[in-house]
Amino acid sequence: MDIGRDELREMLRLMITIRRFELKAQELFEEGLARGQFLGALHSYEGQEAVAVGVCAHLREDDYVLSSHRGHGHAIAKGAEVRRMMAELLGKETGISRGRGGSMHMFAPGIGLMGGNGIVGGGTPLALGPAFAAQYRGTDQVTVCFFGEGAAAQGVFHESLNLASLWELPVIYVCENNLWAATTPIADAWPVQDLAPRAEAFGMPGLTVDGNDVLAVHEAAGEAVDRARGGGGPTLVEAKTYRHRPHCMVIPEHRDEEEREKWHARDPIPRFEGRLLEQGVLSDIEVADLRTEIDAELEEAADFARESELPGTETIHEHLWA
Amino acid sequence: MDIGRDELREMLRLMITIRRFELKAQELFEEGLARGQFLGALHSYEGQEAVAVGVCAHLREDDYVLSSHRGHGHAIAKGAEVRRMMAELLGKETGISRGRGGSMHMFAPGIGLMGGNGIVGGGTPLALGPAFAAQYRGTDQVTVCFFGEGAAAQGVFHESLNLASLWELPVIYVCENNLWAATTPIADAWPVQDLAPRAEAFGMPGLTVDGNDVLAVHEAAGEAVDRARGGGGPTLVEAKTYRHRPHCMVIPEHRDEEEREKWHARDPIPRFEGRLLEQGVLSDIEVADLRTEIDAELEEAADFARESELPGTETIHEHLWA
Amino acid sequence: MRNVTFVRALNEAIAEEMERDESVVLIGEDIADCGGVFGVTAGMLSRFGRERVRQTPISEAAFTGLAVGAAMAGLRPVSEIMYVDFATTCMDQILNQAAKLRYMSGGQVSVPLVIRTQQGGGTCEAAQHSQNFEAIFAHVPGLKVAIPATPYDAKGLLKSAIRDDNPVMFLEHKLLYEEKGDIPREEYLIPLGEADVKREGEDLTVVATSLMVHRALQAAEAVADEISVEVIDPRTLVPLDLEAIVASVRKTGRLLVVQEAWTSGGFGSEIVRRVVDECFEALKAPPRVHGSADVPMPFSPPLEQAVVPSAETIAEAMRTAAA
Amino acid sequence: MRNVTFVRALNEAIAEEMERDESVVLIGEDIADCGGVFGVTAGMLSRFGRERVRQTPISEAAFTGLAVGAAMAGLRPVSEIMYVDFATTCMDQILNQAAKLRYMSGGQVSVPLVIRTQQGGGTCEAAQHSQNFEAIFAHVPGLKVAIPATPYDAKGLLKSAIRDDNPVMFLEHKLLYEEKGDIPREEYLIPLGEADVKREGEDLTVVATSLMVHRALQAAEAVADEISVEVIDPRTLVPLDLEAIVASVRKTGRLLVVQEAWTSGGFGSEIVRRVVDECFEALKAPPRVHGSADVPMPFSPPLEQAVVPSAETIAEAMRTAAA
Ligand SMILES: Cc1ncc(C[n+]2csc(CCOP(=O)(O)OP(=O)(O)O)c2C)c(N)n1
Ligand SMILES: Cc1ncc(C[n+]2csc(CCOP(=O)(O)OP(=O)(O)O)c2C)c(N)n1
Ligand SMILES: [Mg+2]
Ligand SMILES: [Mg+2]
Repeated sequence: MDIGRDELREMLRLMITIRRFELKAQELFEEGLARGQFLGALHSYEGQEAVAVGVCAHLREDDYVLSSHRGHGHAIAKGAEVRRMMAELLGKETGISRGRGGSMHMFAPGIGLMGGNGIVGGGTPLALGPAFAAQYRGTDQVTVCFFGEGAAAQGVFHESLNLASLWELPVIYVCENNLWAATTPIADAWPVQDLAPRAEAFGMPGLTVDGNDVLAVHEAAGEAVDRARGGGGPTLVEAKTYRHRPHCMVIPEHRDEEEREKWHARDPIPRFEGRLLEQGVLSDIEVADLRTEIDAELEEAADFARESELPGTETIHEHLWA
Repeated sequence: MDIGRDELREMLRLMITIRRFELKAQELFEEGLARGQFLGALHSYEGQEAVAVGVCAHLREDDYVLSSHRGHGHAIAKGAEVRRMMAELLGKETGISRGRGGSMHMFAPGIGLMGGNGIVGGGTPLALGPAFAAQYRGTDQVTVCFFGEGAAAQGVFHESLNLASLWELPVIYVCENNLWAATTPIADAWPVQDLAPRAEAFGMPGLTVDGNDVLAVHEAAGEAVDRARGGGGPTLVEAKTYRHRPHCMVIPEHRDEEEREKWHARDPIPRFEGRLLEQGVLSDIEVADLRTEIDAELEEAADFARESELPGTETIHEHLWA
Repeated sequence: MRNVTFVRALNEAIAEEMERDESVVLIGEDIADCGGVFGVTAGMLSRFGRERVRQTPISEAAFTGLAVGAAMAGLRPVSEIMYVDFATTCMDQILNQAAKLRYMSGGQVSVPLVIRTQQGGGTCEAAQHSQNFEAIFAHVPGLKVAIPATPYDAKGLLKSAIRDDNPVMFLEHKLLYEEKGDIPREEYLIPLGEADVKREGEDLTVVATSLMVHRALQAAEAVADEISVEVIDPRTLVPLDLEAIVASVRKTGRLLVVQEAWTSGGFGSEIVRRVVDECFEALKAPPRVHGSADVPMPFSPPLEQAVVPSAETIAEAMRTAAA
Repeated sequence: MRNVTFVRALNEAIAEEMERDESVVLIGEDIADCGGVFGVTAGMLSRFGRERVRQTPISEAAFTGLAVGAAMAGLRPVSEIMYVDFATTCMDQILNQAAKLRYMSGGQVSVPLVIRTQQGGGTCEAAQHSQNFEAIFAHVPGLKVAIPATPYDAKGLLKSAIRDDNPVMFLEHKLLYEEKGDIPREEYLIPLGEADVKREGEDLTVVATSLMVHRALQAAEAVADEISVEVIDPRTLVPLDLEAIVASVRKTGRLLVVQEAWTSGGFGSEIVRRVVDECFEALKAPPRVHGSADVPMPFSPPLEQAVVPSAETIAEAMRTAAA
């Protein structure tokens, strides 16, 4: 593989950080429940880390990402501050969206993170915007839109593919096909088992990739990002993956054991880590250090979140108007 | 061709009736203007007669049609009373929708005409309904949805294809591709020049047919209707055609002379009529009689429309609630 | 009488109507296998089968359009939009199609459709999962709007809505599903368009809906020794039982409308308009509306609480309105 | 001063702002080659080129979403929805995205977007081409709402809307495009949130918007010898210049709101609510709203005319309100 050691290490670091972030997030959520405080819909990205990391590895700080309701991984991979994300989950003033957005609405425009979305498919037309702005200004910025296979049933997604293709916009649509939309299996949503034909029907390339193999994702995304940056227009990438957790904290597990085990065996983190060790890119000690480093960062982030102030109720009217 | 003489004559009769209906409609519209009365958006079906007639030839009275803003041809082909359609254009109580709907909203549920639509693409999800009802009740009724190539850019159209395919609904989507959406050429709307690939991307058959050849339309529609009736699910049919008139009465012509001449040379009516004469299905006299018969019917219809009463203003609240 | 939860009452209403009428079918996201994310359709799949309990892809526009078309064709679909916020993705099917088809056809078709959804804040789900849109639906002619506050009302109104030949927006509240209340053992219906006096009083008429009925009753209790508050729940906004409201205002001379929707341009403003139109002379004080602050719902727990009317802020509003 | 049509005034506003600011781009259906079906963007293509005048497929949701996203990225799109009725196909982009993104992000992003569209009846285009949705947009926090009645107001408000850093719903009227009026030769702007007194009077305050301003002025003339009517045009509903309205009501003691939107649940009800809230004691008679009948717009010409307020019915309403 033609990826440098530091970049490989960084990809592994981000994947583990996402995984650990979700564990901490659940811890904080449960602390909330213990206080009788329900902290909203929390959608875990565990299991899908390879997608966000493999894609965002190609992005510059001035590239854009439109995220979904399951967006923690996208934010971390795009370079968001973990401590401010954690504070957001508790609705603190120090949160990445000043506590106004919560888990589904993390914004960091300074690094091109243009927000998650509570509306399934809601990000797909928004993503056309920064892409159009870049094209209009003649910059080589690209925009990535992450969404799930459930969102691919939304009409606006198709309108967006059509317009992206027609105007050759520098946008990459990344479908994270984790086989389930809440409690609805893909068999009840997709009459055809791949998304690529839809892309082709709109005249844009469609790639299908193993979403649990970060290097495979990295390769496909690289092709798509290069095309967009080079003025070659949009690409649709479907990454086949799986979420390890139930749809969100409050919805009970509904997927059968067997399926879950099958996918856990393909967990993207051990797969990637094993490969790096095998090929001597990293040593056991280096990986251990990495994990300690990450754990420390997340402990600190959780404390920062816990200790930060809540916004004052007198501020409810702030941030509405520019 | 394996179509009986009477049916062929009936198809020609309907095509000419549609053509003449539109001419009368424009006459009435201009009479209105002369009175200082603007009678709304009038969208002529002239040039596309082969599509409605070729498709509806396969439909029974208990089959359903969901029409568009350009729906006069669909209504006539489905068997609507021409005089009541004419009265509708003048907003008369005797109109097919009691004057409440006008040109874009002609309803005759008794013959399965479930209305035109003022919203481009608006009929595409509605069509799933009667199709679902038929499937649920176990009847072999089919539903046809007519829409333009411009409507094919609407998200809801894609949601509808997806659901129709997924649930194997007895619905036929007929795209009348007349190359223009108001003043927007298809080149500014479709990145790919055929619609069939979109159908296939949703796992349903997509057919492309010469929309100015009523027999070609008849054949393709026959295949689609048989499939739907037999429980084989939906089909998407794209009929390539052309409208002879500007988008509607008030919008000036914007299409170049050459393109228009090319298509006028392929006018579906002379084409079909010539073929029937050539093959001796009909004689010159029979065709002449047919035209006289149709002219008489439309004269009568126009008089009926002119002479009918307008609804009383005290009735504005009627027909809102069941 | 039986004491049941709101969600149970809805579930019974649906099951009873499905038993009664073959033409009733269920359509929506996640309604089959898990019985709906709020459990309203729990058990329907095993009881009525996949033919009648149709779980859809995430395509609100398509399945709402399907439901409208199926209703035109004679079925009585009960569709579920998981959160009212998502109705923005099928507004054409609701406002331009369902609401207008009958009128545009000159009365030839009807749309016997119930669109169930749930509204409101209180779960820290932020701006796109906490809205209240009753004012939007009630503004567009052709839609009936039901917005029940108790298990008893929920069951009786839903059964009537399903039997109604017009499209009905049936607006539940996410915080009320576990609320308990008594309902009769025998079948009953509540006609659309009949208000219910939830508490009698002499000094101030409070019109409240959905969750706000409960908070208004708490507040009425809290101010009981200062003000005798009458709490009226219209239960449906279209049709609206204006007579009941006006009769109460004629008695008390004072009006406060409490709604969870944004104060500005909510249905409370419409109630104020109709009341001043009908019995201005009977008003001893300015009629008021107490609703949510005019901002998108913030995620942060204390902010969310500060945005929505509470028993405390309602009590304050009662004192102002009664002054 | 120059005497120009409403459509010309809008056209000049757009052209001036595009000259002034490279980041202003136009997006919509049929806006380039034919200059928009109502001609508002006529000449823009030849003047500013295809890069800045983007004609779209019939995909309101996609191009509105694009405009919102482009605004977040720093452009100032002016998009056109051909008829407000079609906004139902992109309500998510308007109500859930444009209106909320800034707040949800804690003020980090802004959406400097103008969505132009046109409303109203009068052309026999029936129920899906004749609606008035200002009450819907004004109810949802985060959207500014402009609804001009004259060429002068249209130009000055549109220029301000384009320079505003918030999403603005700019609501034109299909019957006003050919209306003529004087505008200054030199550049001018009209701030959002300033009402204009279109006619001064002593006995009755009439608040009217869009086409209804003209009909209210005709009616005021017709009743001039019975009633001295003051006609106020708020020009924007969000922000609303309540002070101007209240000041007038304090003077006249009477209020009539005239709107083309359906009477029930329209913005007129909100104006009544705020006026009774602010100056109930100043009211000598019940404040009234005169709007369209609560029905989908019928196609039939005499029915359409009967549904919408006319100078005659407004004059009648003035007599009632002044009684
Ligand atoms: C328009 C809309 N419909 C429904 C929902 C409720 N909802 C939230 S997440 C979700 C499932 C989404 O599935 P998918 O797109 O595959 O993403 P995943 O959760 O699998 O990551 C649903 C139905 C919503 N938020 N928005
Ligand atoms: C949602 C929506 N957007 C825009 C319009 C305005 N409009 C009416 S007809 C039309 C063109 C439709 O083109 P097409 O679907 O190809 O049908 P055709 O007119 O060519 O028969 C447009 C843009 C509309 N009625 N509805
Ligand atoms: Mg999924
Ligand atoms: Mg066309």
